[in-house]
Amino acid sequence: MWEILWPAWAGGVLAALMAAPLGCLLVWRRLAFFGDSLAHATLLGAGLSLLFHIPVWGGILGVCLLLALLLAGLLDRSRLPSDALLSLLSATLLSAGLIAIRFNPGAPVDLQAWLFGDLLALTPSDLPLLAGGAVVILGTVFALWRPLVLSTLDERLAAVEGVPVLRLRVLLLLLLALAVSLAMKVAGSLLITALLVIPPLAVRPLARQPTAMALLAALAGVAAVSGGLAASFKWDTPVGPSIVLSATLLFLAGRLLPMKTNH
Amino acid sequence: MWEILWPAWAGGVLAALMAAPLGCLLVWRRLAFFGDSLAHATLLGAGLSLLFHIPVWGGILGVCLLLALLLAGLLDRSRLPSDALLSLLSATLLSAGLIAIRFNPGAPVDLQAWLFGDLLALTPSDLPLLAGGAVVILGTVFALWRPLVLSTLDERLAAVEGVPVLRLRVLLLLLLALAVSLAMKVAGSLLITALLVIPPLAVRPLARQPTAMALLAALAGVAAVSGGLAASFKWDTPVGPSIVLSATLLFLAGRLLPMKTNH
Amino acid sequence: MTGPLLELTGIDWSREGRRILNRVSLTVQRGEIVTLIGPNGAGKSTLVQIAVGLLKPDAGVCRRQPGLRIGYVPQALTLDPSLPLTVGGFMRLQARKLAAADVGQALAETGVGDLHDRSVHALSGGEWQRVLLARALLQQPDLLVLDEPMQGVDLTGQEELYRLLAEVPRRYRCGILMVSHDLHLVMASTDRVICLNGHVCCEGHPESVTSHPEYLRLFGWQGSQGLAVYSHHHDHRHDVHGCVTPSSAQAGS
Amino acid sequence: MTGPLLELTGIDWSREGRRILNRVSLTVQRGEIVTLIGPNGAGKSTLVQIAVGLLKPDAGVCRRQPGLRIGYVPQALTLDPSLPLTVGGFMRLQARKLAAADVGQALAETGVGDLHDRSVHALSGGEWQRVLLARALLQQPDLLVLDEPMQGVDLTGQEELYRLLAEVPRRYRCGILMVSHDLHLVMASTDRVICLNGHVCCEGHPESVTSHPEYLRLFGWQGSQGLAVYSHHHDHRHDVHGCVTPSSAQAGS
Amino acid sequence: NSVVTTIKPLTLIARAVTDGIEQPVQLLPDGLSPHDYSLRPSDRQRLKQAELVIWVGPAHERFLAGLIKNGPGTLNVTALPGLKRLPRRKAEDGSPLPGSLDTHVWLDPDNAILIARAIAEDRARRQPALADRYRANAEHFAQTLKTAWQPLQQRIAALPRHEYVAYHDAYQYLEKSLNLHLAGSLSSETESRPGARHLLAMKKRVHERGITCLVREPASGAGLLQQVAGPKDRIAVLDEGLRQADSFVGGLTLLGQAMEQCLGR
Ligand SMILES: Nc1ncnc2c1ncn2[C@@H]1O[C@H](COP(=O)(O)OP(=O)(O)OP(=O)(O)O)[C@@H](O)[C@H]1O
Ligand SMILES: Nc1ncnc2c1ncn2[C@@H]1O[C@H](COP(=O)(O)OP(=O)(O)OP(=O)(O)O)[C@@H](O)[C@H]1O
Ligand SMILES: [Mg+2]
Ligand SMILES: [Mg+2]
Ligand SMILES: [Zn+2]
Repeated sequence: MWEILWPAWAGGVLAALMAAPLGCLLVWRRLAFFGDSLAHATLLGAGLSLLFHIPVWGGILGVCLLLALLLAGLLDRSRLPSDALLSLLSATLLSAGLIAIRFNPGAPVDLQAWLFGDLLALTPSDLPLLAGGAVVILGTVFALWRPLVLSTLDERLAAVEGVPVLRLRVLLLLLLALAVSLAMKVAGSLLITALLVIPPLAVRPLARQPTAMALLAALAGVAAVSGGLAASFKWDTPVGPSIVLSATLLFLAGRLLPMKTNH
Repeated sequence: MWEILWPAWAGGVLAALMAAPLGCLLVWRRLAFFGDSLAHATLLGAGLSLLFHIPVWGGILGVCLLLALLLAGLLDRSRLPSDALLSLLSATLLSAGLIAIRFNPGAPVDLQAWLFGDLLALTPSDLPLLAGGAVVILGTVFALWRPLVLSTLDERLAAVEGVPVLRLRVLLLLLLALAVSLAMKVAGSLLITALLVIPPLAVRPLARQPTAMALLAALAGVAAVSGGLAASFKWDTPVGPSIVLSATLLFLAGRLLPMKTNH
Repeated sequence: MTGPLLELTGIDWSREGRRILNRVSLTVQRGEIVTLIGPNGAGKSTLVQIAVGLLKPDAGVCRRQPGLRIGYVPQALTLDPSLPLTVGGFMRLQARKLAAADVGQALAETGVGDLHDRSVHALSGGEWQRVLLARALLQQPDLLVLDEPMQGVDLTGQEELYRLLAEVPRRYRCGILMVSHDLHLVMASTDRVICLNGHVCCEGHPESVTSHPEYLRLFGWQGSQGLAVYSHHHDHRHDVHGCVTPSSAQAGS
Repeated sequence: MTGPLLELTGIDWSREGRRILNRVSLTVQRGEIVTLIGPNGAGKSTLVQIAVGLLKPDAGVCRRQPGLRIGYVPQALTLDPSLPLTVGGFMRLQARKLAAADVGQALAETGVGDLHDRSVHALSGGEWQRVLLARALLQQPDLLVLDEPMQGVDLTGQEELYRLLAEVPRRYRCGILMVSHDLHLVMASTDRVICLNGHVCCEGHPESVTSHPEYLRLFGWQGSQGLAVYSHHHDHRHDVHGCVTPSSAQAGS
Repeated sequence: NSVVTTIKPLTLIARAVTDGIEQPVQLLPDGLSPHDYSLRPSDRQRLKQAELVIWVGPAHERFLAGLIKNGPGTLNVTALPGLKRLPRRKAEDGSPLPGSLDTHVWLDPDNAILIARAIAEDRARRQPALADRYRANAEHFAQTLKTAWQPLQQRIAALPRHEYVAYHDAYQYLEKSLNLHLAGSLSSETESRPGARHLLAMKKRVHERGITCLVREPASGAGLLQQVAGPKDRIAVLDEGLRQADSFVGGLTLLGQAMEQCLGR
């Protein structure tokens, strides 16, 4: 039992740790559906990789980076709401993918990316890649935390104070694309989206500082992964959905505890 | 030929007209992923309908209304970003649906059918229901347009001036749930989400008033449906994605035309 | 019509263990202007939000006349740029049906008559504040609640607008509850001043004083011993929007 | 170190067919305070945004000294409540590493020393403005750009803060570019005043005048003939946050 | 719990082979696509403890590819030597797509028998004591399937028309075995939806060639097929996943009979 459980747990924990600070930035910037959109875009990536005879993961990574860059550009130019722009890009890339595979029907592509990749299918040999990704991502975010938070707070103020806001925005979106596509393989698009968004929401009422929120979100994410895995073992429910639901329970608990102190 | 194309065109136009004012309110309120989330929730609806032996559309409509009510409540209480709350609800309901299905196997649920539903499958007999829905929705939105816009502008200001903001919010979300679940069956969630979000974004630079934006969005939606159907006929591409891409082209055209006059 | 428009009695409000309002009572009658003054963080905006029903008091009673129509100018109001809106459209965004002439007149009265077709997202700070005030007036409410309505309005404008406000209660038979820091301008047009600092520390009719020595005494309250004043020998006059009419061509100072 | 910190030459800026800035030129030297005055919609905020690089001029040159560090207080800044932040955290959110004592001192200087651990989302309007100013000062920038920094600050505070600002250029060897409508308070602490109204209509060193008759002449510019002044016979003194020290128990007026 | 299968058709075949000895366990619940699937701990445990995991292969169940290595203890059905394997076909003209594989291999009775025998051999190797019973079960399965299938083949051969139209091109193994002819499909398996031009072309083709049999899966295609069909044409629902069936032979013959009825007099 334990030899099945621990790689899944370790993988889930790595994903949760990686997701926590990125997820906070995501929520603050109102990009909560970034992971979802990325999952939609993978179809186009798969289609293009066939067209250009490159490996599938190359196509997918390429389209993920493309989405990040397009979004960074649109956010700069138009002052349209970020979620609507994301929705536009997501629908557009998915549609382009659907049309691409129409002209390319030999492709053995999945129409929908997996909602839940399989944590339980993780083997210890998958962990180094995940861990490496987590180190790179967390290291970068840690090193640039202050300017990232400041430009999230107000891009104009940050720009005046000499923060390279455009470059930071691109970097953040690229890191996110990297984290999501890395985690999507092992955890599935729904689970990684949930790990990005729900822990920050759950701990928001408890946090008074950005850093505290990121740390608490990491704790909440680890707790959700652990609780979800435990529940999954106890009641033999599917792992991915169980983790999502345990994160939602944390969110509800956080709502009920502090009744009056808003902000 | 025309006997297949015209119901598709009429259905698409009805969906676009219905979507235009609702979509504007959606974009202004930063709920762009509402349609997407509803599509995720349908799985739970299908699962529950099996459990309680009610027709599938009943279960789906029920879960859609549930999502609308939950969201209205959460938006009121917490001051968390609307897109993040939507993402939370979407992941939670989908996970609950997946778990429900595991305890309830047997029925083939085709998530993809909801995602890519087909306009070309429309027959003239489907149109009255759509038209009826459009009349109800457009009528309600028209009657309450001013208070809806005012409470979208600022809920606190509207509340002080005697607008029943909470009731309006619930009503708007219920109308949206109705419109999306109605349109999802014929057009698929991808297409209806795109029709809700992209036309308002496309015409934003041209509009100086809320009402003008809604009317222009209706025009853009009709143009996208017509253009997409034509493209689908010319290049034999799938209808839904073609309409989405033609809407995106309109968006790009709108970006390129007025270069300097922001706002 | 009888009885006060608004009556707050014994209002308490605490957050995070700090008592922000402490047994505050207040009434506003039809036809009068009540001004809340007090230092930053005194709880003026909180009290105003309780008065209009946006916050619930922890203790105490807030009684508004049944059917009371309120016109409200909050201390800060930011709009999402995704919603296109012209000034005229914003003015008309209210329950009452309006004649175009009324809209134009209300804007003209607050000095922004030429902004009717401009986008609200491109207004300057002072222009936006004037538009907000014009909209509140246009609603012909029973009670006008203004939280620092002159923020960012230029000095000429402030004086004009305070004079306008002073006429409003009689013109529309309404009451005004206002928050302001512009003591020197407020006092002229106010019927009652309430000095708030968590609790009501003093309250009363301002004496009508027209000449400058009194004014200096007000400054004296702030210990403005070292206050130096700039003399602007102006050689031209400005109207609010635009044209300068030079009386002698050169820039003077 | 030689040459001006900021030099704008012949700046033009138009939107929607209206020319908002018309050949505006401006320099700010190290050690001086330059104040922009002018009616609402004169283009002051636009000019300031061009100066800090947030807007690109249609014509003209904006030259900032290479490596110039700017501290900026915009006219309005709203924060998303999903991002938790205390005042202390906000102060520290900048490139430079800071000692805790510095943060405390900067806050104390703008009169909000006791707000260090409060959430920025729960501040009153004036408190937030003071925090913004404290943060800009804390950055020890080469150039401070303040767009109506005293909005919503109470009168006592305004006077204290203007006096503080007057010391800043010498203390930190920096320049200040400020927008303000508080003519009477600004003039005392300003080295140069630029009166803007689309174009620069007058510009010069303010005369140092300390006594009230000059002040009244300034008001006269606004045609304040009917201006009445309220005399506040104060029976107690307030400090910015809180305690009232009554000298006679009863509320006076 | 020593035999684990992934989907219903394989479960049914394995059940026939292991009849009276053991009960194969199916991993994916009926009706759930691999996209929506998420392993439960018990699934994982079963996979680990199984002596034999029978799966269609990486082209169909990609989520298992990383988890089970080919080798002893796994049976990749699509890799069986001797299996009839067909490439997928283009929706427009029915031409084969090089390098692709249609994974509905169980719809060919010969393939089903081959799979049954392969399962029997694998089980026999592990349980030499029961080898004869496994083999006998497999032969019995082969026999009943053939007996059920041959009359069907003959009846269908006697029908005047053998052309059908499918929503998804998912029945070509059945088609080959019954000597049918696909007049066209609305979309190939990986495409989501047909284009308008293709749909109209199909409608024309159905009309011109007098095709009266249209076939779709349970979950999808109802509306679009209705558009293509004439007023008197039949639309048959053929569950290629045999989700409602109790036995493989019963399920497959039911499909055959549905096809027979659809092709009509
Ligand atoms: N939700 C809250 N939680 C905690 N403290 C709060 C909250 N809202 C306001 N406060 C505090 O209550 C005090 C009063 O705030 P309020 O906005 O009423 O002040 P004000 O009198 O309007 O000040 P100003 O003149 O600066 O506008 C302030 O110190 C503020 O920080
Ligand atoms: N993006 C824009 N598009 C169109 N007009 C604009 C835009 N930005 C500013 N304006 C207009 O330009 C003029 C100058 O605006 P600005 O904000 O610079 O004024 P200001 O001098 O700061 O006024 P205030 O004292 O009210 O703050 C205003 O009339 C404003 O409406
Ligand atoms: Mg206030
Ligand atoms: Mg300004
Ligand atoms: Zn007092």
